Amino acid sequence: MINKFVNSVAEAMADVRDGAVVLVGGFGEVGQPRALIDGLIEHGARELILVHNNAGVGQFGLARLLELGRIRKVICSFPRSSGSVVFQQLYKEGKIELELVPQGTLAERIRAAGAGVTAFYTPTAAGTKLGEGKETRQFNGKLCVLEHALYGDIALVEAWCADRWGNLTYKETGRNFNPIMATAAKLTVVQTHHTMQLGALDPESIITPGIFVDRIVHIPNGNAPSSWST
Amino acid sequence: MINKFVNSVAEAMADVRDGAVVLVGGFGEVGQPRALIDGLIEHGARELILVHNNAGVGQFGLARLLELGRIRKVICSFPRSSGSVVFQQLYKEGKIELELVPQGTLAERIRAAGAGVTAFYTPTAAGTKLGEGKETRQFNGKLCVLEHALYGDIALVEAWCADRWGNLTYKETGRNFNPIMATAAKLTVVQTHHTMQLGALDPESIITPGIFVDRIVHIPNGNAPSSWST
Amino acid sequence: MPECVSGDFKPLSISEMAARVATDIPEGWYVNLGIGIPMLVSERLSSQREVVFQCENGILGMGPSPAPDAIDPWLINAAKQHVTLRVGGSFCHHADSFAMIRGGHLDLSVLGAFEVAENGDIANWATLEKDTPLGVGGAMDLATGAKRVWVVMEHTTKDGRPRLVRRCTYPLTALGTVKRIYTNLAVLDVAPQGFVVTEMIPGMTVESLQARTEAKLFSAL
Amino acid sequence: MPECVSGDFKPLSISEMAARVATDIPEGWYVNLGIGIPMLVSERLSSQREVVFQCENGILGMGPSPAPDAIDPWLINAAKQHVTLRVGGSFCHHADSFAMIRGGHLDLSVLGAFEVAENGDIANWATLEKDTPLGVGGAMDLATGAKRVWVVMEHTTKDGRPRLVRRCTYPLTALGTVKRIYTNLAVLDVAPQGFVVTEMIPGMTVESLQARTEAKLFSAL
Repeated sequence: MINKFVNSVAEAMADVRDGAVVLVGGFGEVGQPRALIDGLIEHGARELILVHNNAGVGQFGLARLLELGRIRKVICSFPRSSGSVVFQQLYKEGKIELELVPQGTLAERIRAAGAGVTAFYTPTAAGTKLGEGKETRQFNGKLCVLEHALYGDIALVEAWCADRWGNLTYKETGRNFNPIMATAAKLTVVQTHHTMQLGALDPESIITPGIFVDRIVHIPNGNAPSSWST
Repeated sequence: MINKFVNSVAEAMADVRDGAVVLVGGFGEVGQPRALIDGLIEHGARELILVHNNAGVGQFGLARLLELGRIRKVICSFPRSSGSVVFQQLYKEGKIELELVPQGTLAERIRAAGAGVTAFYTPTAAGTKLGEGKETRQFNGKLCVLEHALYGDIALVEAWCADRWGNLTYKETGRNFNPIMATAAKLTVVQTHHTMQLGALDPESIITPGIFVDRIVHIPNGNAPSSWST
Repeated sequence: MPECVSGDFKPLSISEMAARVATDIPEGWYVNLGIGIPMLVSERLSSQREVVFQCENGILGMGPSPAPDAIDPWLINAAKQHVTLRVGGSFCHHADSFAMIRGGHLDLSVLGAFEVAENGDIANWATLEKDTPLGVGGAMDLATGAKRVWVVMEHTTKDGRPRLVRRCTYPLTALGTVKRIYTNLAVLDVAPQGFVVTEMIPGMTVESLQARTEAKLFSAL
Repeated sequence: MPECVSGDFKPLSISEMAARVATDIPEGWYVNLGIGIPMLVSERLSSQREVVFQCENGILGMGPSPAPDAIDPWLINAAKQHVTLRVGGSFCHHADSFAMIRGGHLDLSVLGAFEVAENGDIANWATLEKDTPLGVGGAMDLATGAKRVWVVMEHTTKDGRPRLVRRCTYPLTALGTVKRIYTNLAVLDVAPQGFVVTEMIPGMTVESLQARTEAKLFSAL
């Protein structure tokens, strides 16, 4: 019987290696796998490369991981959020590397990694500072840059509902980067608010099919975005 | 008020131009927009380029369009289906052009057209006859070919359920190429089995959001795949 | 919001600028509103008029802000503000959302900007400050991918420097994509010859507007 | 199915070949079965054992054939046969389906073939006939993208020509991707040195197998 549920965050986060590329879902606080991020803090892995839309807020979660000096490089689209003080300090001190990627290119690079596309041409950033140093090419008169697939070693995903095969649904804007990150890593670890019996999720409405999921921890009603801001 | 429903197939198929690239959904008989294909036959446009997984079966639908000499070129993955007699005859007589594309590359090229990816590298077909003449390049030691986005002038899509904004769901394997083709054409025309009030479709389960849809014809319970084989 | 009322004209407030943009958006358009003044546009459109707002974090059909007692913590826009979903709206993941943006499916992207050049170049993501990590978000995708890009911004900076320029001095967001600009003083189209004034606030003259504009103005009035 | 019983051994039937493949598939694998003999594999696996079959036309979790009075016309596999959906199964569109295949998410792709070469090359999509339009379907994606490619095929052609060859003569489907071959006579791994025999049917000898094989055989027995 396939059963991807594990009993603890620690079990879910086993095998993360130093230097791993870690894809972390979420946009703002919504859909961020907070318990798994805390598990990563507990775990102790270092020299991580973090792929996430932002670069941590406040001093908890990803910001805490940054503060502990565990992240070597951040690949993101928007590290300037208000409250992103830890990252900004590290950046000013030259203690962290930043790869800034347009948000759509970031999403597409992650999807490409999951879909067997090794690289692609797209017009976003062509002719701009973020296109500098990249190969360019005209297609139908449109200048495009060559972008490479962005592969993860591990993806941390927050789902709304999961079954034991790893079929997932998400809640509203909690979907964001989670489904594409689930496809792009060697190991995909999920925290889910709810669980369902196999077969209870509508086969037409499963957003992440189980093939992309390795481990699931049930964090009942945990980390609703509303509980964060307080 | 946005209302994308039109009253007839003829109205839906207006503005198809000679030489148009026509994307037609369906895999086998399932999810094929038969009424729209019949509408295309009625319409009279010529010199069409047909993008579809197969090349028509029997003497109806796409096969009829071929038989009438209205298609200049077929872009597909599998034109050899049993019963694909019209295409095979035209092909032997040198009366039709064939661009054979691996099925996954076909799907990805169509998706790319809808997603602002002008071209991409992928390993499928590298080193084979279907990779001949294509640019190749190594990524992480893997030989890849450069594939180009495949844009449609018009997409013919079969949905299970539609609302007036053009939000669509599909039924089971009737989904297939339909959602990606809906994103890849200048004009996307849908035939739907069922209609729903706006708001009745679950926002988490809409497969094609209305932004990709231009016109919808309601063909109630029309063309269920079971009715074809007879 | 300080309004620099100078003699014979009264610049539009940001709310009035947003309202002015709103009047030009026809029913049925799919529109993304950038962070800042653009986001005010949705409030200035009657919900009777069906304009479908897209948020890059996976909403098609964003509705107005919720009542304070009806906040859904899972439902935020790209500025991370709580919003609602309109009847007919739907959710999608980030790659599908940016497929809408990058694939040319948006009828309109409304953006704020630091500068717009007479060739349609836009600079709206990076200042020239040192030491601060830059953030680009979805700005380049939105400025590159939509069918039309309109900019809404103050005509000049707070210290009076023109924002409508011959060539952008700030780092570019996208090249040659801006089609129209709504400022607190005027509406201008970006045409092959450069900026064409199509509308001015009461009391404004082309000469006075030119004095506040680095690039050469053409008038369609 | 004519079985060429020759003296001291009895080649496997296609059904037995499929059963042999099935015994090697562990619970929990995600597997795509190619058209032909591979598709028989699913019937030879107990449904108690959770192996998840993928169909490239958008099914993850294909179940067995339906009873004749329970056919769902909307539910077909890649060979366009009526199938069922297993509890836990789901549907997706073609690009997402091929993302599973091409993105390296399938544990196994089982394919039929005309020829397999000792370097792991596979030829299974095109004969050398003229005048017939070629059809490739998902063959190249499946032979290229899966974590493992196994081939199941008769050891020789009907007229006795070897299918395990030094170099393929038919047009290639993919280069160097086949890891294991199940024939009606033996099981062979594709190793750096070439074909390694790991199992033979009763009565078969390595010498006799070599006589039916163009490429050099190594034995692990």
